Amino acid sequence: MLTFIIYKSILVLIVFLISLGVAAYATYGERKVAAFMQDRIGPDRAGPFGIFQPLADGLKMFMKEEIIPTVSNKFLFILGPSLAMLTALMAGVVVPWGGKLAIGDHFYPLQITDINIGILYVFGVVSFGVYGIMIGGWASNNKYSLLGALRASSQMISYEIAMGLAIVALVMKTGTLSLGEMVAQQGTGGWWNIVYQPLGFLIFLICAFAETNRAPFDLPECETELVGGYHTEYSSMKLGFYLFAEYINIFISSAVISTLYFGGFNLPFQSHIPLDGNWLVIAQTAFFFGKVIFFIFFFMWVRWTIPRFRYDQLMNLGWKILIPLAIFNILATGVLMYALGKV
Amino acid sequence: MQLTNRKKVVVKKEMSLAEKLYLPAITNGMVITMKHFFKKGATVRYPEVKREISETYRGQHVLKRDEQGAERCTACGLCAVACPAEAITMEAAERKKGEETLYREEKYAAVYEINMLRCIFCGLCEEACPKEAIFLTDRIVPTDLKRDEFVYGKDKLVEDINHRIDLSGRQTKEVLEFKKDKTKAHNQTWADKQKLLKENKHH
Amino acid sequence: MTSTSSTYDEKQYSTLNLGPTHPATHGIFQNILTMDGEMIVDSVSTIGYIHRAFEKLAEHRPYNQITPITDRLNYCSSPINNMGWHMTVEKLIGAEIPKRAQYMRVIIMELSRIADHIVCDTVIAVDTGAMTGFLHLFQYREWIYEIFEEICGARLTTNIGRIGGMERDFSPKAWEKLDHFLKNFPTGLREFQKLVDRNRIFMDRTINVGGITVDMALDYGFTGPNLRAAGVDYDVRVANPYSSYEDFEFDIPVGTNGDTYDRYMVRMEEMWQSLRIIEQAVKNIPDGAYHADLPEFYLPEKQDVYNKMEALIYHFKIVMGETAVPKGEVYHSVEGGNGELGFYLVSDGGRQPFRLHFRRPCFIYYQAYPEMIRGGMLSDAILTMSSMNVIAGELDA
Amino acid sequence: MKDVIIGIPIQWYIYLSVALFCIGVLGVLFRRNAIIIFMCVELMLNAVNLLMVAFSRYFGDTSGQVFVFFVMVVAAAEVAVGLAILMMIFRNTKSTDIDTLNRLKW
Amino acid sequence: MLLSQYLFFFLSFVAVLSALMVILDKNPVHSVLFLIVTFFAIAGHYLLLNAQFLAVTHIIVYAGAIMVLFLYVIMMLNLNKEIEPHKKNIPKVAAVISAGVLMMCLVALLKGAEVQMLPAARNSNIGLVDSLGKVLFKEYMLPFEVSSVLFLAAMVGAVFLSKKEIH
Repeated sequence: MLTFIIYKSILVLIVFLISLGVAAYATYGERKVAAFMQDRIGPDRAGPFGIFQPLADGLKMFMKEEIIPTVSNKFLFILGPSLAMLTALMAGVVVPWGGKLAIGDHFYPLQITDINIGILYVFGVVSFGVYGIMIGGWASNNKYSLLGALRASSQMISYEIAMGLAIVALVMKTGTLSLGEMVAQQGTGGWWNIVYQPLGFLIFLICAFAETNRAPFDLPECETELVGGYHTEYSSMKLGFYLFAEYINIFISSAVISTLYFGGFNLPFQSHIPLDGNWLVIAQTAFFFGKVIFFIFFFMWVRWTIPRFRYDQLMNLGWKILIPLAIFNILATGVLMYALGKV
Repeated sequence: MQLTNRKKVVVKKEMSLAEKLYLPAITNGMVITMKHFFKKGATVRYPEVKREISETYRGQHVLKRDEQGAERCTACGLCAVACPAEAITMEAAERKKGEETLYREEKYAAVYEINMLRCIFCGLCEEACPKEAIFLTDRIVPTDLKRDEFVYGKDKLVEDINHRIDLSGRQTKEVLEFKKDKTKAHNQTWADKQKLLKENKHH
Repeated sequence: MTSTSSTYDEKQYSTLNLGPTHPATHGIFQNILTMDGEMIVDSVSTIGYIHRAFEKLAEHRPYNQITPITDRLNYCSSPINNMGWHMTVEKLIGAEIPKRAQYMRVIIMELSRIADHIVCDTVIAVDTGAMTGFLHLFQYREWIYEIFEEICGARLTTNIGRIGGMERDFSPKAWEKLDHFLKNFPTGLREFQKLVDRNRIFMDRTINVGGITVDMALDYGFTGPNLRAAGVDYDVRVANPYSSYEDFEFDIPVGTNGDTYDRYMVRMEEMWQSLRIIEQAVKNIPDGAYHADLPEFYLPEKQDVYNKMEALIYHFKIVMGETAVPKGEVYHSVEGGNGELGFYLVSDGGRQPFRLHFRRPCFIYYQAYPEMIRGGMLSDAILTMSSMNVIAGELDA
Repeated sequence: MKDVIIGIPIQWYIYLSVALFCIGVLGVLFRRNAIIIFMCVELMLNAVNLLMVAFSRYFGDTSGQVFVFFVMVVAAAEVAVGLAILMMIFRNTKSTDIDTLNRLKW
Repeated sequence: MLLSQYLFFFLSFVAVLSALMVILDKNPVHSVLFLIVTFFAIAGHYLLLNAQFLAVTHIIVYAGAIMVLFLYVIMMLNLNKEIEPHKKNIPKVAAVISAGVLMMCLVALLKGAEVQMLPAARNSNIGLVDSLGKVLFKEYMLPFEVSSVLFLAAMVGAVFLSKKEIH
């Protein structure tokens, strides 16, 4: 029992630190990616190639003067970024980061907990994530912040529906809500789910962009219209929390996308690879992170390429295109499964 | 409305099916950005590498000295009059005996100040100067923290006698040709004049 | 609270200060928007935040010292302003400018028109959220600035040329840079258009946004790309040619209903037409003097100033602003980056203008702004503003 | 006394539900802001839901939980319509005070 | 005491306290936030009762959607403390008394009630998706479909209501 708790605590700590680390380096990555795409160099002063830039940024965030507007609601003003950070960090619990490590006689799965409704848990956490933005935006007592908060809440609620419907089709195919089991299914014999659910993947991907408030759906914070959106009034580490939460969200959604549609930690042609035991587990974990990093890169790639939607167009896309498409996807999945005798 | 026969409507607002689907255009754009990802950046790493600045650049001023090291400025005040920003102030003084190697003409600027916060670097002072005394260079005025520090006096403006600034690139071919002609009064330094005087006495 | 026939009372609406310092007001000017949620019910525009009294300032300066002031009108295309001012004074004194100088002016003006349109079009893209194309095209703007630097010594506030012609001939390096630019810019521009033009998100954002009808545009006094976007092919270069523009072949791009997409596309096409003009000018540029023979207005050569009494006298007279200018009044206008840039000059024969008025196109566009954004959304207002290319320097002269 | 789960008798859940329900009732009577009253109604529904889940567990019968689903559906529908009505009322009266609504006109 | 008892008391304490704060706090936004806390405590109870699926659904529906709507409306109407109308004390006292009486009645009523345990009980897996889904789609098929129609009606109604008046 005690070893179990210690092992879980260590795992939680590792996932926590990795989330923070990846988020920190995602800020660096974002700047570098943007720079390369725009024929620039990007940060290159702190350390070789600027790799200590996140540390410098973090230090700066901590040292900066903290400004809390006098007319704001102080408690909620502080609660906002904290909630954003909290919900961002919570979703990593159910993601299977790798197979089972064998140490001595014991097996240690690289997943904090494999609850049988894992995907619903992720969904619940995501649906709760909007509060951080809403509360922060409202408590700032600034009209731009308020507009950002209102945009964020309606956008996230609208896209949750399409996202949920996309997942429904996937769940019909896999027959389970547990992420661990989904990965296992994709590992043994079957193709990755992207082959079965290309449309569902596309819808899920678009909704993931919307849920993480990334371009082309970065309306809540779009700097050319709302100055800074919900975090206009924030400064110092509270602003840092908001930015961090966004990158952690990207990290987690990349991990979830890889898990759901790209075979999780499975290697392609896994049965032909002459690796076994812990080496395989390590290779799998590394490959999983490779996939995650690719998707993080993809998020950035899209952001630095396309313009953003307008509020009403965003709603039209969500309600009039994505939701009908997702329903059609469910229908098609059902019909196909029935036709192939899988039911 | 038609005013000329050169009119050309350039806008097509109907979208084709492929354009309506969002994705082709987005993919297209992503291919373009990816091409740039592997292209060499256009950035110049400034403090280490400096961009090649043209010879005609209008940067920080310099007050020139002649070949002997005497200041060329004769405090005629044309530059101050020409300055649209009224950034130049000067006080003239008369050259005393023994100062011939310091000042080229009998009158010189005892105080010469340019307020770099007022200056708009239009180059009119350089155009106005009939004595080849003030030039703008390809140097950039450094930043500072205090307003006072931006009022550049002669200590900062007059060129260092040991580190001459080559400005031949700013001058036209005709001027450079003309300057070789030592018989013209403009091109004679004080030493040249003394030599000439001596030669005249001999004759 | 003026125009809407609402049954709700005004407590419903909120007031939003768009500006004076807002990321989308590229310059300092203010809009007080009355909003119903995200919809704009009404707006009041405020100007004057960077008013510098240029007209009055100019009335206390000799003619050649006014050129640096015109730099700061539309600072995205200052050479056009400089040239426009020179041509106005030349018109007053009745000077004849050699063909070569005129062609050189055309090249510089068209280059600065491209620079101006690059700024406007890429900034429209930036305001829709597409940042990357902006930086791709800005490299070419840098090249244009380098050409300016080679010609006159400065990049932004150029103070290029003099009354009577150019201050110096194009150096071999300037020609080299110009060739380099002409060879490479089409590729870059085409790439940017591929990135932005037909992207549905961009089209949805801009089509039927901030439109203006021909009648309304003419009533307000629109000119330039913003009028052409509404469908009127009015271009000062064709309607009232100056500086040998009648020698060149080019089309006048027009839009259909004056919305943001039209304004964007018209500017895009104008860059191509400017390239055409520059190519023709480079090909056909005649030899000869680069300035007119105007001893009373054009500064004499330096070697003459150093050596010849007469030249020195003229030099002093010109610099001190003591040359006599004929009495009279002239109006001269050029096709600026943003529209008809006019100079109304009244001279009483003194060393300074008696009265000088700049006709700044932005000032006129900005009056129509509240009417154009009414009923739209906040995002539309921002795109309308950037596509009209309201530049604060030109707004408050 | 029999336990729902180890160590917790069913009575405890009954008392908890009663307490939450009564707080909801108190809120409805106590407050005059229509939105808060609305929220108190949600609280009452949830108290009932909790009891139903507890009984479902106690009897090992799934129907109780299924019923909770239907309550959620009704609650969601009610909120959507109710808040829309409240918005309209606010637009017209500039207030969400129920005492101004008892005239049924404005 | 057992771990489950500790959990029960903790969750109950949080639920009741925040439920009280919902009705006592003057600021509507605070009320909403306290109600969310209450819902989380109730979700905790569901987990304790091994109704995992219901717990997550509860959070998604209540915390993720319904309360966001409340918060959205409050923010949009910009309801602050000042808008909260003042009330005389007599109705307040009456409200407290009547609610208290109701509570006393209910407790007294339920205190003596003996709940019979059914023989087939104590299947701890009833809260899982499998068993719930089977019951929902087999026995409760018609109510399920009817509820979806109800939802649709509510959606249409909400959209219709919130449309601006047409002049």
